[in-house]
Amino acid sequence: MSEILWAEKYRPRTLDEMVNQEDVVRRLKEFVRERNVPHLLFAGPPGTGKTTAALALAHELYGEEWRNNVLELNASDERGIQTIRERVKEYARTVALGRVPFKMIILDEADNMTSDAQQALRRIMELYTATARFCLIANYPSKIIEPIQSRCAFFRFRPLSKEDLFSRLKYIAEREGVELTEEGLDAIWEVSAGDMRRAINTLQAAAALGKVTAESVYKAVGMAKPKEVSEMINLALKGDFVNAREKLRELMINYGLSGTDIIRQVHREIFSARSSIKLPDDVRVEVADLVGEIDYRMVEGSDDEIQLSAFLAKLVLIGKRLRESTRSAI
Amino acid sequence: MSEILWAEKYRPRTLDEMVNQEDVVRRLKEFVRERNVPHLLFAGPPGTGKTTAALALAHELYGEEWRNNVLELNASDERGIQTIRERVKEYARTVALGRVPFKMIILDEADNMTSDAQQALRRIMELYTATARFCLIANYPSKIIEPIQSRCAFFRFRPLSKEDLFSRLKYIAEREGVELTEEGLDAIWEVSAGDMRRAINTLQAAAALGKVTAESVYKAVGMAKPKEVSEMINLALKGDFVNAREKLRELMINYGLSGTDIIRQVHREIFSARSSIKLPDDVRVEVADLVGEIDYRMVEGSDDEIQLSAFLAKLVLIGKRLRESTRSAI
Amino acid sequence: MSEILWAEKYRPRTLDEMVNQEDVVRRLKEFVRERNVPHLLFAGPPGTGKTTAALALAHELYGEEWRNNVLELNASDERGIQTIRERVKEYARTVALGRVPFKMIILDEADNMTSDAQQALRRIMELYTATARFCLIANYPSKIIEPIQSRCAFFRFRPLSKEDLFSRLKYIAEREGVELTEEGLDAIWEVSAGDMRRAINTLQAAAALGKVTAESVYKAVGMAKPKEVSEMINLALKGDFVNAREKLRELMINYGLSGTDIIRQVHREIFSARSSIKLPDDVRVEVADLVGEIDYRMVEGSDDEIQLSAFLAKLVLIGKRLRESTRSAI
Amino acid sequence: MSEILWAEKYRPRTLDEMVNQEDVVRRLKEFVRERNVPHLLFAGPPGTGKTTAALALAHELYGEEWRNNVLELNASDERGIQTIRERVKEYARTVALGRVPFKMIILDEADNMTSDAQQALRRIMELYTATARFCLIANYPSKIIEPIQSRCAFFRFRPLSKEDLFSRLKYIAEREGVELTEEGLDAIWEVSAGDMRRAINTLQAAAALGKVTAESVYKAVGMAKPKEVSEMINLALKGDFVNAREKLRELMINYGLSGTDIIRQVHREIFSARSSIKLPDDVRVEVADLVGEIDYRMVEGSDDEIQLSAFLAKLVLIGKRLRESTRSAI
Amino acid sequence: MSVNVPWAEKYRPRRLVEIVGNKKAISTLMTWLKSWEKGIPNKRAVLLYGPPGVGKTTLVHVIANELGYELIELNASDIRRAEELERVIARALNTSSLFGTKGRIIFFDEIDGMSGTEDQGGLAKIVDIIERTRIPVIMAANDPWDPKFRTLRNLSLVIRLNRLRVHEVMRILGRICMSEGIKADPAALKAIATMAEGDLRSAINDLQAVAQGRKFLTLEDVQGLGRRIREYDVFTVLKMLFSARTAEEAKAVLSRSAIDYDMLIQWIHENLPYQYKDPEELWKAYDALSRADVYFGRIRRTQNWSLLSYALDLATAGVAMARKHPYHFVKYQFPKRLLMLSRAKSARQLREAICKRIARQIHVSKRYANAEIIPLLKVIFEANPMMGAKIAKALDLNKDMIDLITGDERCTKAILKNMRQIEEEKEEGERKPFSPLFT
Repeated sequence: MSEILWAEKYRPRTLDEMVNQEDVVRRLKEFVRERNVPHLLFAGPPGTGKTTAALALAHELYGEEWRNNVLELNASDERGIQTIRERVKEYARTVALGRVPFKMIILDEADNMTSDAQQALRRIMELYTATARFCLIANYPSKIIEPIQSRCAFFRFRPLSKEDLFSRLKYIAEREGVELTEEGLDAIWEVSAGDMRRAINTLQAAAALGKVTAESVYKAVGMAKPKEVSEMINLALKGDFVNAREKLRELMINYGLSGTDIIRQVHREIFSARSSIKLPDDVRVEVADLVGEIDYRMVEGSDDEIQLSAFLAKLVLIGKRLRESTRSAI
Repeated sequence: MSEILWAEKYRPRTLDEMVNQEDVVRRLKEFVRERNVPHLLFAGPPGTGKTTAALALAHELYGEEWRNNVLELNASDERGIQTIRERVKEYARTVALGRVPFKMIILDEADNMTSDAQQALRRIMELYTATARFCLIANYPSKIIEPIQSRCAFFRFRPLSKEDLFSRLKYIAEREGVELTEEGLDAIWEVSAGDMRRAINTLQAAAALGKVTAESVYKAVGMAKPKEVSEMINLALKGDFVNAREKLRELMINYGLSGTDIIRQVHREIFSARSSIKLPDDVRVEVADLVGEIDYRMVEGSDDEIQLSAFLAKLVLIGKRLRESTRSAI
Repeated sequence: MSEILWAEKYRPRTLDEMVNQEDVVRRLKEFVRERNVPHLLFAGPPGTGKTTAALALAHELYGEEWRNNVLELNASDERGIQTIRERVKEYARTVALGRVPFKMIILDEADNMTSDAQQALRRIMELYTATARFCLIANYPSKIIEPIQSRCAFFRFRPLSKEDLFSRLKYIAEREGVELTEEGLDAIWEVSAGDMRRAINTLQAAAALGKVTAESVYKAVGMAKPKEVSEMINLALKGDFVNAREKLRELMINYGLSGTDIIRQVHREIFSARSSIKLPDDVRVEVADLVGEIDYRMVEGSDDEIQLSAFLAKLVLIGKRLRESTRSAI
Repeated sequence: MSEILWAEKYRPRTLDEMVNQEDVVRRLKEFVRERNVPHLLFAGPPGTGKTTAALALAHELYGEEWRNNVLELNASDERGIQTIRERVKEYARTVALGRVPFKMIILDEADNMTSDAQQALRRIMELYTATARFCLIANYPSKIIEPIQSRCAFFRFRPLSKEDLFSRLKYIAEREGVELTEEGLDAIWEVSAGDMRRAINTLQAAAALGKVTAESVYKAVGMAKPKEVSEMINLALKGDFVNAREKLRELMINYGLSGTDIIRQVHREIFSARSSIKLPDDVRVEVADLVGEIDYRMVEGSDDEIQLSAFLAKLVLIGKRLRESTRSAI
Repeated sequence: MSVNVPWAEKYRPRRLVEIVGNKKAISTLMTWLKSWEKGIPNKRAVLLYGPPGVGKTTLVHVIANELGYELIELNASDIRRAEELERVIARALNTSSLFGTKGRIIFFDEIDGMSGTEDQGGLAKIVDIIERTRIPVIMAANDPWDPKFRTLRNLSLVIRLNRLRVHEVMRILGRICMSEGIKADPAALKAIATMAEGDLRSAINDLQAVAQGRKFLTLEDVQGLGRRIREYDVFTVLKMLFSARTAEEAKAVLSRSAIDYDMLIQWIHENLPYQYKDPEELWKAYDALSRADVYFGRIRRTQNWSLLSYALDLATAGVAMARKHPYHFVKYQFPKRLLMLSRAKSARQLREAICKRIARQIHVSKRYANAEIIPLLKVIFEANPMMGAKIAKALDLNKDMIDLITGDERCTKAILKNMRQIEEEKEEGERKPFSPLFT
């Protein structure tokens, strides 16, 4: 038997199955009944059911034909607006099959698009309005430009309550025959920050280790983190720049992580309570500030590895100063 | 509650209905009487009645025929100069119907047009001056290029007074049967910053949640409650970085606020008279400086969470220094 | 008051009428006498008479036939190289009428053309040199590519002297029956920066409000009164951040000024000789640095109010340090 | 003053007329006498007579028939690999007319050709030696691929000596009836960097403004006098912000320079060997970075004067830091 | 022969005995050619390489001539697209020889001059021709070490022609002078030969330039000759950069290197930590490089190339001026990252493929799949091979993909074993496979 990830396996298939977001569900059902949908904007934190709702809506609208009538795009993969235009054009050219006269384009992570790209998107929305409806999904609605917002029916997805999340996790655990303790639940809540997908993923990873306890949850999360991040930071602080940079390259090349991915993990590492990096508070703040500066330079600059190397060079310097001040304190 | 937007429903239809902007109204009525209008430039903050005045003027000029004689183009329309040229040409080609010998083109948010587009617009204004009058609407007249400015009669719209706004909101609330508390009013004033349209929209959104209170107002506009923002700031200043950061994530997740949303609310909070944040003035000043830097970095595209964490980290340092200086002062 | 623009109405029609730019006029008259003109490049600040001179030259060369022999293209025309080539070709093809064997093509704001377009232009200049002469007008000659520069006779237009400007304004005011005060003149000089056209436009706009005083001038151009700006700065330097910020909001709302407008006026104020702001030079330096940073941030799209608050905050810090150093010096 | 370009008018027509590059000329004459020429590569800085020599050689070789036997391709011609393989090959293949058995193909600015195109050229040079000779002209011979260098007799054109240049300029000035001062000559030398063509163009442009002085030379090329620029910088570094700024405005107004012009001249001045600016080299780099930042800000649309003031302000601060560190070192 | 022919052409060797130097290479080539008489040899092609002007093309022509072969030659002046090559070769092989020679040789000259755009598919076609050919194929190139020639090199007998020695060049120059009736001072000839750095052709060109039409050639006559520009290699450039004492010196290195700016930045980046051991220096240099990179980013976004000079100031002078201690020599390294990138190319594609599958199946971005899901899969695969196997099946992962995720051979084996087990159970039980709705 093959098995996809639980987060997918237990994704609600119909609007009725969605247990929370009642307001949203009620309005969407109205659209289904009328077989007419405006452009949609789904906004809310990660893992609150936005994509699920979009897929369920599509399913209910098109029934078995849904695969032929829905195009799924992710803005953080298709950054060039040109690609989006072409795929949409190609897609909208053929007539919608079945009882609904338009096709549906789900654009995930739409708030990752630059405002220029969004302007272009808006034009595409106008151009194909007769044959296609857009469903834009975003974490931060304020990052969607005003003209698009005003073309869309707006749906706000509320954060999940602890209860909703727990009951879902318990339900899954039961079905999968996993033993799940209360502290395990609490730990998952802590690391998932109300993100249902992340919570279920964490549950599955912890379950792979055996019984789901606080311990196994943290262990799973720890194992999932590339250890190279903290190693890299520690090497730099110790003064070993060359090997720290080696680690950096492993992260970028072997793990395929972008500079932004890495700087985020560095940031997480520095502020994590469980981190192996021991720093006095004022130094930690200094590093946080540095991380901010480097992140900014990466956005402005063109070569992430050079920017991150500069970060490491500064860490080497900070490490040296730190050792000196410790010594002089003695 | 009716479906349509109250801001639309209660928009004054005639110049006489406009309660404020007496100067403007008086001059516009003069035009109506003479059935002659120069090109117009309406400038002033958002929600002070610029569009309302333009429409009311059109209505009074053309009477029942107004729809056939007015072309409205706003920022969400395609306003590449090619389009403007074509639509205006097309539109100006047919003779104006009725007693007024010219048609009217209302161009909303004209200050958002690129200066190239404005240059072209200026030409069009000259070309079609016999058959068409332009009414340009702008928040910042200085962003309208000089040659256009000098071709237009200039009208400045003043910000609304608190009294004007409150009396209008109360009037609407009464008509719509909405319960409206005093703190609710204050909160609306706070978030609408004298913008009538925004104030009425907020009222409507908050009313949809029930009684209009400070709580429901902030919820409706997707802003964090000021109290929560100041809590976050206070935690950081007290040195509790971990919980301040927790609070930050809560704000981002619960309210779906982007980093820019939050930093702007932080800014508001720091300078709000009724804020619970107690800071010596010099520290307040330091924070204001910091807020400026962080806002800029996020606008440039830097990662929200990284930048805001860096911000909180700095606050921790400021707080620490503050306590030390107090102690040493003793 | 008449409808048409005074700047147009009082534009000199002949070279003799041009009161300044004697050097230029003398050389141009030489051309007229010889009925031969090389390609011309007119360079100088805005409003110093470049276009006026080009038109006057054309007029004197061709007399009544000038309209048939002059093609005027300016920045608002389509000037892609294709157009230039076609229109110029078309235009140059027909024989010049009258006593002069070539036609004239006036290219306003030539420094705004891309260097590609300029390269093509250079070819055209060579190709049609027998039948057409170009007169290129530019604010910044350095933005004209070298091969074109070296093909043109170069004319530099000097900024107008205060006296020239004043005498012209007084002349116009008299003819138009406008009351014009001395401070009014000074204010126009201040805002027009030696640009004649702008000065006359300002005069006309201020006259529309009645007597031309400093007050009406600043109002007409949508600038804050310098006094108010310096008041804001002084408040901040004195440490009264709250009132400085109040003043700032007043300026933004009352005058409808954008953040950029204000910071640019601040800059002017800080360096104005007649400013009431008393600052030691080293502080002035610091403020200049700051103004640059803030202006840039706003240009990049950061929030105006946040950035200006940050600016005032820094001023407070500077003021404080200033007072402390004065005290410690004692 | 004559209409045509002096650089063209006074271009030597024969090898004998070339006053400098004696070595080169002597050897070229030998080729003419023997009517045998190897492939040639003329290398050297701009304006040292490379093209002149090529044309003169062709002229002497072919006499009246030269137009039928010479193909000149310069940077503005299409010279992609395709042209080389088709057009050039075709031309090289056909038999020459007249007393010389081969044709000549002059490739101006050959260092701008793609290396693909150069590759395609190499074998053509050998295959058709019977009917064609190539003369390649390059500013940067290193950009000519080695296999081609190997196929050519290499001629290096030396930069003109000051004496050669001056005597030529004086000769032209005399013939054209232009008054030319010693400082005028020095200034031309300075801006033309040993480039004869540029020097003559500059002479002509400056002469158009009247007597040729340092002043008129810099004006003609749209540059400030280097001395004035370094004066401004030095004033700022000394802490005299007010006068530095005064100087800045003077430069902008007197020379009609844009902010970008000035900042780029500053950049040149900072690294110029003959500059009077005394700075440690690492500070020089720091200033270059600053200049770049300011340049970028202006490119992004920030106000020129504000940014240049900010630049001077930063210089003042740097100067101050420098003086303090010197003092503390003592 | 006409007097109007350039000497380099006029004195091009016509017979083998006239060729100077490279004796061993010549005999290797001759042996290989002769071996064709006994049937098709192991290597069907020869790749002749060496710097310009050592006589590669000449050698091939002379040998063909002496051994009685007809040459079918294609060089950089010909279009060398795949279909073009095929056509020319086919035609040449089908028409009977006009000269009645015993055979033909295909000669691809200047193969490093193949254009990426204009000669698309050309290289692959040459490889194809070599694999099929029944007649000798000879190729010539200056620099055959480009990775794109790897297959060609493997298929060919690679023969190197060396630069000629100074005395060899002198001998030929002397012969030419004699036949032109010029009395030449040996010192003058030596000067020319030395300057040529082993490039015989350029020496002959120079000789013609100074000596044509003269009776005598002295050392003095040679003084005016310009030395050809041979650029500094990147190692010299780095040494000059890092040892620069002034900003100007550091900036000047750019004018002497042909290396692309992006590439130079990579070299500097790679070698900074070896050059700068002191953390203070290292940070200062990296700060400059990072600022330079910011300008490169701005250039990319705005296409405003006038910002380039600031980027270069920082990357050269900025980096050099970070030095406080005296310069010490360092053995500079090739940018390791580029090696890593090219080595990891297939892994990257594999990862991309995995991410695509995950993204499609569970409706997330590829980026999210890479950063969030793959690490999770690793945990599951390591801890619970059975659960891992099921997921691997659902995602249709192959062995390489699983290996990339686990990074551990043992773990991969365990997963594969479990996958086979599932397969068998399925066959036995005929159980309806799980079919997710949204895939």
